[in-house]
Amino acid sequence: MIRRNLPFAAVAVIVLVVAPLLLEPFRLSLLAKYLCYAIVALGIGLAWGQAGMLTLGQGVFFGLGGYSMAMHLKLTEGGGLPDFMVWSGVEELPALWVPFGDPVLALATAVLGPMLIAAVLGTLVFRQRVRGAYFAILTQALAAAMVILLVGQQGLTGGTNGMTNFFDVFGQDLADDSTQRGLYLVVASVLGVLYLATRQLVNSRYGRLLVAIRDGEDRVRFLGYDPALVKTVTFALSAGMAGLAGALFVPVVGIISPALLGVVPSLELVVAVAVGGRHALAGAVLGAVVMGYAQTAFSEQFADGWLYLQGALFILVMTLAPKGIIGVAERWRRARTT
Amino acid sequence: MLELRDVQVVFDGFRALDGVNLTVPDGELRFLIGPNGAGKTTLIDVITGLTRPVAGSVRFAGHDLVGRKEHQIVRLGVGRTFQTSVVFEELTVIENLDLAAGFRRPLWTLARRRRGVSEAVAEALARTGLEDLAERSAGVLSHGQRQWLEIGMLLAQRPRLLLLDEPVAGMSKDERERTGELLTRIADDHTVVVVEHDMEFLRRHASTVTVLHEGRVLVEGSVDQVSADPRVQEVYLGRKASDAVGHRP
Amino acid sequence: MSAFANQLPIGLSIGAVLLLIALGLTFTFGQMGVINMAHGEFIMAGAYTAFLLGDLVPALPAAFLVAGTMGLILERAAIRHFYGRPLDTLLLTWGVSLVLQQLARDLFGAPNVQVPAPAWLSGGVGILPYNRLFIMGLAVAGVVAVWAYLTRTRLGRRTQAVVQNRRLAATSGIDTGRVDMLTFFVGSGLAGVAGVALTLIGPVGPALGTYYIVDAFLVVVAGGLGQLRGAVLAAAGLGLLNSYAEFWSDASLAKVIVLAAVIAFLQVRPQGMFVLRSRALT
Amino acid sequence: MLSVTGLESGYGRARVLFGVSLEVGAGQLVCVMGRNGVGKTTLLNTVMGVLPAVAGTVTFDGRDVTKLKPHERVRLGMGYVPQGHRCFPQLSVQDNLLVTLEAAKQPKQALDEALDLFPALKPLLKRSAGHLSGGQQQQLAMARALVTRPRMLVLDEPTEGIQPSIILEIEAAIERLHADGLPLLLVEQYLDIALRLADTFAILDGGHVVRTGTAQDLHREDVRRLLAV
Amino acid sequence: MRIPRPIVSAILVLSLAACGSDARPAGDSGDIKVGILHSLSGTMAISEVTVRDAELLAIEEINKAGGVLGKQLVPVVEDGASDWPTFAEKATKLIRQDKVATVFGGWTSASRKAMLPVFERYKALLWYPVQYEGLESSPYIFYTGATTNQQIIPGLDYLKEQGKKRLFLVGSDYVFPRTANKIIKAYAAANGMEILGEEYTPLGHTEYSTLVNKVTQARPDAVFNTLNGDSNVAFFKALKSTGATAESMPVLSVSIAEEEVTGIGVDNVVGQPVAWNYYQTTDTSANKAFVKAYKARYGQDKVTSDPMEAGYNAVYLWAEAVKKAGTTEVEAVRKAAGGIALERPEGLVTIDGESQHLYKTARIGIVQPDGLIKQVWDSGEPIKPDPYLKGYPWAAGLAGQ
Repeated sequence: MIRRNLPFAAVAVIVLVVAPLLLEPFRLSLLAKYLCYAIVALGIGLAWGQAGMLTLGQGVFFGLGGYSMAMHLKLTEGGGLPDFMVWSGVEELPALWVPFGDPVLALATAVLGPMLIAAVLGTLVFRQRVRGAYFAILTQALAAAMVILLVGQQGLTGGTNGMTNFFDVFGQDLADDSTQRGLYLVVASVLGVLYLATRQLVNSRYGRLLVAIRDGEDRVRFLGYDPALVKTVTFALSAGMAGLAGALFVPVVGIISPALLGVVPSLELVVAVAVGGRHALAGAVLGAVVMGYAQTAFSEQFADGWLYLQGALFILVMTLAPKGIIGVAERWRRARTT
Repeated sequence: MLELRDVQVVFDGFRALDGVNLTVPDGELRFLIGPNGAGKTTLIDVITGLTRPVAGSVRFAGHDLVGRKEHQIVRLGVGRTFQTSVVFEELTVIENLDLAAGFRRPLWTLARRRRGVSEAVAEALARTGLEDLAERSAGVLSHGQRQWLEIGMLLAQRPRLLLLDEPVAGMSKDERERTGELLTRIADDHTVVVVEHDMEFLRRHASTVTVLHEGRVLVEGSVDQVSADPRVQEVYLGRKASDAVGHRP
Repeated sequence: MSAFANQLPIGLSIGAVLLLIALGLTFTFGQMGVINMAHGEFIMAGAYTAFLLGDLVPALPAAFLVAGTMGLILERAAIRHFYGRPLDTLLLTWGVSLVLQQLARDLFGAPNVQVPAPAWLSGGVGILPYNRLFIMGLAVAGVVAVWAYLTRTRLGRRTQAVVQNRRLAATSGIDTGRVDMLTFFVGSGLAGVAGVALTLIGPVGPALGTYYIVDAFLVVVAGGLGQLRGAVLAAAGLGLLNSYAEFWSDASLAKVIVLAAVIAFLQVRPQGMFVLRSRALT
Repeated sequence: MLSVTGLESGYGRARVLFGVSLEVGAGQLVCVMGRNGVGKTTLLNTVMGVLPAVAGTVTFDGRDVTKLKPHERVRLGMGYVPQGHRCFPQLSVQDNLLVTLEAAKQPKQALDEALDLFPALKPLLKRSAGHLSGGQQQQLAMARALVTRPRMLVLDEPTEGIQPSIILEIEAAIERLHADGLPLLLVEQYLDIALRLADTFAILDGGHVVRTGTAQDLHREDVRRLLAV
Repeated sequence: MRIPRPIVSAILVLSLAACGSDARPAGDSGDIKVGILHSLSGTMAISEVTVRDAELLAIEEINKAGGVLGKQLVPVVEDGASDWPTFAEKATKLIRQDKVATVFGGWTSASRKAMLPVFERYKALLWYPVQYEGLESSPYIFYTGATTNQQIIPGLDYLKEQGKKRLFLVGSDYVFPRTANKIIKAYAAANGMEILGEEYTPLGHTEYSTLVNKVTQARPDAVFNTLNGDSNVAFFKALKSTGATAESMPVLSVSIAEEEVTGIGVDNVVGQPVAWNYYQTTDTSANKAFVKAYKARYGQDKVTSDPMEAGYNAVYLWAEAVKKAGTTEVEAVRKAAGGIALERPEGLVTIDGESQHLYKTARIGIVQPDGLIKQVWDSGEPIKPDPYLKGYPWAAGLAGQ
């Protein structure tokens, strides 16, 4: 038990103690951003890596969480209408917005909203045995539709601009470096807790069932389980993680906009999971952090090369190392020990 | 216990089952034979909900099975295996069995890690003789071992009716023998329907045999009755077998 | 004609565009089960071919060859190792699509370019301009050509044979690997032709394909895998739905409505409008 | 013409054939027999290259074809009529024949020759193959193999599930091909047909050849026991 | 699940690398670092790269002329990647890590809105060079492009003068068109004009047959076009093929400059009116020099446009303010900037210290067959910037007042 948790503990110490000490606030908040993506990636790792559901629409759930939080932050900045409503000509707060003034309701919506939508969608499609590529295409279309919907409702959502210009979060001044550090610690802890919980889930009977559904859905039916239900629950869990990640992302990065949750960002996260290693939860997390860091580093050095690198990396991973970094590392370790 | 009445299945105008009547009483070990294309696998598909008949009824222990989903039928106590074994290669033998034993658990209790071995799993392990391989991943098993695991998974489900589709196909002689013994023991406390071509196997283990031909039940009876029936000879050896050979074994 | 009635031909012309971009997918996705996310970039390649040639008519065959060859290379170099793993091909080809987009950006520059429409396409009949009629004509010609190819030519027959029964095709002396290659060539080539057609309605840029790829897949999914008549009906249906939805609401909402309709439709017919029924169930 | 030595193959981990050896001489009709599930179809599929051989060799006309792909074997002259009257259901009868003929690079006359053997197909040329009866499909399947102008024909249970009148036609066709000197490897479950057609037979059981002999030997009781219930 | 050791070390290395990149040496004390933040990749790169080029040209010219306060300007260029959060992230990096004296950047409203809290939070300075929707006035942003009363309202005045009373509004679905159209509707109501319809399409939309059907059925005198980028091509192509001409139904555009005309295809927009403050053909001596320098630097086939000129001006205006303040310190520069007046390519511009916008001359031009734009109307004198339209009674209640 101790031996098994040692690597996790080591990483936890680095992330929670070493990083905040070493990194300056700007870099720390970038790292916090990657960790938010890692939470989404964890959900993708669960849904895709473990249960075989390739969801290309996680951005939708991430966005729902992010928008819920953003709406809350907008409402708590000293009364008055949110700035974008003013210039969109909205004169009084839409009824939809009212509940988001309450922090508990806002956070609950951020997590439960995506879960509910995923549950409804999952029930609809999985019962009809829509799966594999069809499911992927549908979720992708969902991401596309979500963006259009958000953009089209400028008075309600801030349109293309999204929402930005937040001042404080739960009473803490966002401009303050200590708030940023605190947010970082919150994100890192949430990730840690979710990672442990997901790992527990994957190692449980439920996890075995997921693997079984991934590798032989029809056979599982003849074991007396309803794969549609199991898949729906799993899809909803991963959606919930994405929603929570979105809610954390907003105060960390200070903006939420449709561009963050469309087809491309959704796919990019799947790429990250594949690069890290889809079959292992640690791979998903690692992939998100590595790809997030690589994107920042590349765009600072040679912006134009980023797409080449991303594309090439992906082609290489899919063809040469389908198990991602974790897979390569494991093979390497095995080669050394045997 | 299992009762099929006038079951018809049509694929694109092709009558795969053409009015099958079949009754399997409790506790019987029934063999289902017939030439290729006779409809044996289709019959099992109909019972387990994979194929929907266009007409007829399928009743099991007082329940009407037609229209129920696969997993619901399993929950009524009907288990099946497939011609090509599908065990979950990434899971260990014991995990495969545990999974099969688990469908009655509520979903949320599945979130707990498996600790120890449940009674049903232990029993299935013992019966199939896979104890030594319990912690090995199913991916490394031999073909015969996979078939046993598959039967073990069926046992772990604790079904009342087992439907086995060609359980000894591709097995070596020794393996066939072991499977036969396993089946006989299972039949002591289960109702079992086996689709099998292997005649030696059939002779050794079958009590009642149903012969299907072109989507209909041709004959039903003991092995000796069936082998002596000229109609069976005809479908196996050719239509004019009796004229051409003029001699019956 | 009333504005309402006008929407009918408009819907059909939108359907024609959808059909053109989806036509190639009925080969690669429908016949071969390959989810090629780079299909959009083959469309883009076709459009840039038209830009380089500066003339529509010679661009049609040229774009077919250019995009087809790109598809051929992709199939041989990568996709053939991925048959039977549709999700992996999806992600792999997405990587390819990123590289192709950046390549286009480096070759042709980030700014959009535009292909002048030939003079004989200016003007129109009623609400439908000639360029729209041309696209509709092209879509009809495309369907007829695909139909004729599949049913009237040796190669098309072979393609059909491989799709209907791969193993039987192999034991009939058909080199299934070559047929795969060819099918991919034709499917990708059709994407190129669609790209040329798109130059008539919009600009040509590195991101051209990304605007159309989701719609194209929806058409194929709704129509039923590999079903030509399914694709035609689905494209027309989605086009009309789009046109009337936009007429009554706006362009944004119309897109959302179309998507919702597809999801709803798949609830009724999870396999699309037309399905190949077969005995092979498990 | 065809020589199979020590052939082993199977599906995945399931081994079905355990060292099967078999000869088909020039102009000979060899009938492979055995009950369901003994490996007859697996043998033919391995001979044709649909399944890879795990061990052993297949030699056709003096050439080792073990590693060749199915279509290459067909082009060398190995015609194949697989089990279950298979055809391309959405192609017309004519297209079914054409696509095979073209793949084998044979002239159009090959089509007429094949139709001469199965005149029943002539009025059906425009029909969708999927709409034919089982017997007609089987005739089509054989005609499809013949348009490749094979130098040897491999047939897998050509009479299975076929109505009696057409069985006679199929039998007659096989006899005529045999009489014309075409070597044939036939899998047949029905004893009477085998008795009438075969020069020699091989009986498979459990993936082994357990008996071989001439057609006369098939009358023997021990041989019959291997085939019936 | 065990995390393999290499992974742990990888994470370690990564974290260290992340801090390592902070340790970039600060510029020589003899230099002044300025940030340039535009989209160099993604959909907006098309437009923004030219602005970056103009800004770099201005920096080169200033350096050649001796720099500012005797120091050379060193540009630090970052890519906003057409992604608003990236703009915020890169702005933070420029301010906190590179410690630049000021930043020139942005194009879309969304990118500006995303950067605004960053500049306000760190009390740093942004120069924003593109016409925009107004209703904004941040103490840490200088707006060198037009606000609504320097572009949209003059455009409406022009249409009114031409006797075009029935308008149809067409725009991309984002904040600028929506705000602009609100102002147009208020203006129309006050000036006896009629708005026949208002349509928005998603960014990047290319299917315009339905919209054009709606427009032609409404038979407006003119169309007011706030479509963005690629969509213009599809829209004008669809419109032109119905036989509509610039004479029968002019389309006044506020987002099409010289740079875009070639992309849309001159034949699709020739004869159509546009509203800006500057054209390549604007007849001032400063402009002749600018066009010449720009072409010499970037190629004879290049054109200059309003946003490029506004970006070019921004650098000069900031330099002037620094000279006046004697320091690059932000608060001093802000204070010094008010009232600075310079003769620029578009004519005289003056910084309005209160709103931090410029006094600018409005100009209506017509697209010529050679792709350039010829001025046909101007406002006569520079218009005082009024981002909240306080000086227009009909605009009362429009928002933010």
